[in-house]
Amino acid sequence: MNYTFDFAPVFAAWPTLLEGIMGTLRMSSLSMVFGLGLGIIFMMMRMSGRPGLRTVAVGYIELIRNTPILVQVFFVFFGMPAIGIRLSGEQAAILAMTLNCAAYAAEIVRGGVQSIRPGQIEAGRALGMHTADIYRFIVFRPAIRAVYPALCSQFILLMLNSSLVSSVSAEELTYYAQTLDSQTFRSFEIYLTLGVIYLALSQVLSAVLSLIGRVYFSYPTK
Amino acid sequence: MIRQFGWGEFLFLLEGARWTVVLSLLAFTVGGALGLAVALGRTSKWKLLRMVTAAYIQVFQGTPLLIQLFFVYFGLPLLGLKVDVWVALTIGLSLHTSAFLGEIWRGSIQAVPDGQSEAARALGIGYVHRMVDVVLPQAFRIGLPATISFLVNLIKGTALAALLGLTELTRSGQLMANITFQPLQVYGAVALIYFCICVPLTYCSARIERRLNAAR
Amino acid sequence: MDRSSMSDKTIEMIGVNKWFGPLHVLKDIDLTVARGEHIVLCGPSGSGKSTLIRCINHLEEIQKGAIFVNGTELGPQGNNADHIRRDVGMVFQQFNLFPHLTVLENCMLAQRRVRKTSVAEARDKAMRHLERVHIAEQAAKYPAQLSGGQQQRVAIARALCMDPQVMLFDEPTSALDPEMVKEVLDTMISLADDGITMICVTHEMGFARAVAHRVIFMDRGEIIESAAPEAFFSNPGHERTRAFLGQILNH
Amino acid sequence: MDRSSMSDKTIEMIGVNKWFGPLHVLKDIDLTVARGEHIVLCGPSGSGKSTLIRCINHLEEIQKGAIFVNGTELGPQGNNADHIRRDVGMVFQQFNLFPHLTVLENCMLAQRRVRKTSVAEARDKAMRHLERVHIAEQAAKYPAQLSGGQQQRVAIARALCMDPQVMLFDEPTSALDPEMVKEVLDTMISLADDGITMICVTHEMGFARAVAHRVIFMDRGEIIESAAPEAFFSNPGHERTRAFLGQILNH
Amino acid sequence: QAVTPEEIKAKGTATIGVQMDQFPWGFIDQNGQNDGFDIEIAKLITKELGVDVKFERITGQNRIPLLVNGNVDFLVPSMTITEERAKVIQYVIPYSSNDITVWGKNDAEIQGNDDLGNYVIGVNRGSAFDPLLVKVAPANTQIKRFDDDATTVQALLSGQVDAILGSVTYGLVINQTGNGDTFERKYKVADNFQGMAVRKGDQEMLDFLNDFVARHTEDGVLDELYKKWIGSDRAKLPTTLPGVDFTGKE
Ligand SMILES: Nc1ncnc2c1ncn2[C@@H]1O[C@H](COP(=O)(O)OP(=O)(O)OP(=O)(O)O)[C@@H](O)[C@H]1O
Ligand SMILES: Nc1ncnc2c1ncn2[C@@H]1O[C@H](COP(=O)(O)OP(=O)(O)OP(=O)(O)O)[C@@H](O)[C@H]1O
Ligand SMILES: [Mg+2]
Ligand SMILES: [Mg+2]
Repeated sequence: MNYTFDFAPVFAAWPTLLEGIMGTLRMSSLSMVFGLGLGIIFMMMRMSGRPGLRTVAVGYIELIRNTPILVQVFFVFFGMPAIGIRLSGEQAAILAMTLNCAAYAAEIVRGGVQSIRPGQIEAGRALGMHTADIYRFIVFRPAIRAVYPALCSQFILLMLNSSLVSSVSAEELTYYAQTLDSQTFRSFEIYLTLGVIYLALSQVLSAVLSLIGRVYFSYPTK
Repeated sequence: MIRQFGWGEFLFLLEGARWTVVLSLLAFTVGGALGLAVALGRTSKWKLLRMVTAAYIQVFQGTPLLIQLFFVYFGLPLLGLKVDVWVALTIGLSLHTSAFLGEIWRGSIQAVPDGQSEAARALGIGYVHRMVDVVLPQAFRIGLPATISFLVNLIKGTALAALLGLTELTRSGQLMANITFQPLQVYGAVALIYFCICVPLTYCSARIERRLNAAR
Repeated sequence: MDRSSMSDKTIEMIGVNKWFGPLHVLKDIDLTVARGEHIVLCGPSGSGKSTLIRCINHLEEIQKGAIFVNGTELGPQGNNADHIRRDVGMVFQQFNLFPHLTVLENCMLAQRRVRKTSVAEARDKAMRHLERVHIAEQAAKYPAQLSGGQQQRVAIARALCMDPQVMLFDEPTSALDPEMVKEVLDTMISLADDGITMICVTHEMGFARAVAHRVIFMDRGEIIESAAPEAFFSNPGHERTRAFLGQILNH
Repeated sequence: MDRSSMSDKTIEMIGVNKWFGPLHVLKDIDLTVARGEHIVLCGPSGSGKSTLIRCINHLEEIQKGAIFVNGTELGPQGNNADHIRRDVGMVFQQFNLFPHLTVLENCMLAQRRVRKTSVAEARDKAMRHLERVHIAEQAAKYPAQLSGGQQQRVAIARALCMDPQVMLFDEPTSALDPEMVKEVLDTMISLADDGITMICVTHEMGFARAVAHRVIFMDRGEIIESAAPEAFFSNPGHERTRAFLGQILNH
Repeated sequence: QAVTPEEIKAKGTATIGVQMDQFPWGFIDQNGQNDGFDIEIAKLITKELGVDVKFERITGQNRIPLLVNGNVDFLVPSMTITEERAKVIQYVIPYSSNDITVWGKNDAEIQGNDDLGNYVIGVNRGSAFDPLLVKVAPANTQIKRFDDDATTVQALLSGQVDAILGSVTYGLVINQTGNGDTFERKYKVADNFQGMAVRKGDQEMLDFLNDFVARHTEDGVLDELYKKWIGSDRAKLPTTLPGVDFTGKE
């Protein structure tokens, strides 16, 4: 091995990396929250009885799921100024990731809703409750619980994929790391550090998500 | 003279798309086989095997594919192991794929009711046939949607092979964008091609899903 | 209760027909249930018993005929369905408790959302009914922590919290372990003593003998026989009824 | 069958103990079953009935004691388990048919994989046993297309295809609709007539009266009472047995 | 791991790293073939060696690791010579130059480095422009970094940034996309000398390429090629730069 590792320039840049970590966390957590919300709306459209709504939702979901997030972020960032909407790199990244996350979340949550036994909905109806209330108070919690692991891994994937948004100058971890790379050429050290940080971030994220899950879904099941 | 984005440029993208397809097939076959092993390890009765595969999944699910590829291709030579691009891609993509599929399939295997494998055990059927004949066919059905949606992600994820110098679809798009300076048109076309590669998959999966559900 | 005094009709089904696709599951059903009457519905699997009672609170749509509950007509499109469901409680074979809510919350949810009752009032009423089915001490538990019999009693309490005038039971004991059947039947018998109107799909013939005013036998979507329990068991009028009784009583 | 002639021991459990974590579910079980003997096992929910019979074919490990089947000792680590499972058939409450295989394939799978029988032979034997449980005409269907009673009869045929010397039944009728109970019980009675050794967990006391040589009552992991059916029902020796019989016979 | 011209001759092919996303230095032509200034030079080198050429398409991100790991024999990368990079790889004397220029909206008042602080400036990250911009611009300058030249220029055209700092050849692009009226060349920031690169320690290879550049500067071949591709005259290039060793001896 004729390469000598030198982590000094990487560690010297820790404030930048920290800023990158914050950027990654900020952008991915906002997109998760908005994406889940929007995803639930698309899921309801997809499952609704109205063919029009259903077609729109299916079209949206398939369009987003089958094209790369990189392209999506490009269109938001470079394309939307043409119609007069100019978003900063970070705003564009959050919007694109939200749109992306929504499509996946819609499908995952739909799986959860379909796993709810019809008896649950019937019980709500037999008690005279309205459809909206039935979804809100009876269906959602068990449905999301049923698919929570899938949802969490989608979130983690989203966090990892957020590295792609650096291409529109959204300032997240990979962005700073690559900038650092172009200044120090310590590629191995930088990528190694980056790998460790992402691994740590995904562990922390999955711990936080499972904690949230444990609190929110604390009711026992058989 | 810079070029306009036209038919010839589109063909160039298609050429790149060929690699995308090859890479996806490669990742899915090798990674799929490895993923099955990981899933079986995760559901094994030996605690040690369960722990090892759990750690494997944690590590390879928890780090971006970009970084895995970087290390296989640029890192291993530092240890004196010079690897060919295709070897590196196979290793990198398979590690990534197997971790995700392993986890998805573990879930599906565990979702097959215990009664099924108990009934097989009660009939004296050994592990291999119990899995092949009884559990896996049922797990397949359960895991199909998640598998397809991962596969669709994987197809787009192979774009990272560009780091290793392979001009696949996304990289072709970047090259074209830098020649024509019309990124929106180029990336629009790139998205379209990805869409055409992925849609048959999601479509098939929806159909198989519907058929399996009807048969239930 | 004297049968002749039950002039007041709670439920009236007139010429009710229902299809599932090509399958004709209810054929010209005519049925009148008086206030306070207790009806036991039995018949072979697939004969349409569940479908019949599910039509009453519009969990299923009917294609022909008319259904009146307390004099309100239930339209085929489900107009008035919400109105009627408040008067009709239902208990399912699979209990269908909400697994993410405690026993108490299960009983409070519909009061809060449908009747817009205050929290305190809803809790009071829930506790009253939970006491009545002897399960008040489990109010803070989740359904999964209860035995099947306890779950079913909670389901009964949950329905009662809406002050229904009619209770529908769809095989309430058939998903229960043998020892738990009794505690649920006892609860139902005590309800019956209160004079509530009841339609119960069940094969517990002991229960039918004890509380039913009428036993109705269905087969292939039709009401074949309808008689007081003594007559029904001792001297069934139809061949099919006899065959059926032979099957379920003989083992 | 004359009890004294049953000197030949098929199953012998000696001082068997089992824990689930801290929970002691089987406490010093001693049980000897003679060749051709029919045993009915009953007791409250959670008393360890299922666990007991599942230990016999090593679906559960035991922590103390010894189990012999046909003279072969079943080691605690499950040595000989595959050997023993060939002699012991099992029928589950939930049928556990393989949903992705047809009825015929369900019956052929283990013959092909375990006994390495040829396809033709396996099919022959499968059809013979399917006929025996009167379901041969459904051979090409999938389990989901059958009623519960039919599924359970297929499950019995599937077990019989392995030519077991002992059949274990774990509440084979309790997931069934009332009318289907009879067809399954009839099938089991006809098996009993053939002289196969049977251990059956059930609360169908009519069945116990008809075919059992011995009824065993378990509570909290112990065998409380073991007697011939007449004695068991007419004059149970223990308070707990009496209380239990009171519960399940009284409604 | 070292390669020498002799070894390359023995192998019969030279593996050369070239950038293919740097119009007009290196790009892919209508027929899908590599073409451009760098490509012609690389072909000239292999012609002199008498071997076949195999192009390895490199990117700003992987070119240095590919060279260091021995995946390519040397680079003809239109890569700016910088002191930092010279610590990791061995540069050959400059063979071309590319004035580093600021392009901006007509109404952006940028005359010199100090004005950059008032605007949002885009730059191609991974290129040598990025560290340079950091160095010359006031500390409060808002810098937006993009993946490659195309997206950097696109960021200017779509108004996401007010000005960009980079190659003089961006002007070709801005004009040809029909935006010549809205954007203009602001000022030249610095010279930018570009060099081929070999691994540290590949002394024979270095000597060969140094000689190659010197000879063809002499005979005007490089000038001719530069004129053909870049459209302007090639400046007179230095053979020494502060902080960078071209001899491989220090
Ligand atoms: N949602 C449905 N779609 C199509 N057919 C249905 C549906 N629900 C019930 N059926 C059919 O309608 C018929 C009557 O069903 P129903 O559930 O009312 O019978 P049941 O008398 O309650 O039987 P069981 O005792 O098995 O509960 C059956 O043949 C059944 O298969
Ligand atoms: N896998 C397990 N892990 C932990 N505890 C278990 C497990 N299986 C059974 N038990 C517990 O062991 C005890 C005996 O269970 P078992 O299933 O043998 O009872 P049973 O007599 O068959 O009851 P039932 O009539 O309800 O089927 C119960 O308290 C049960 O909760
Ligand atoms: Mg029913
Ligand atoms: Mg049991």
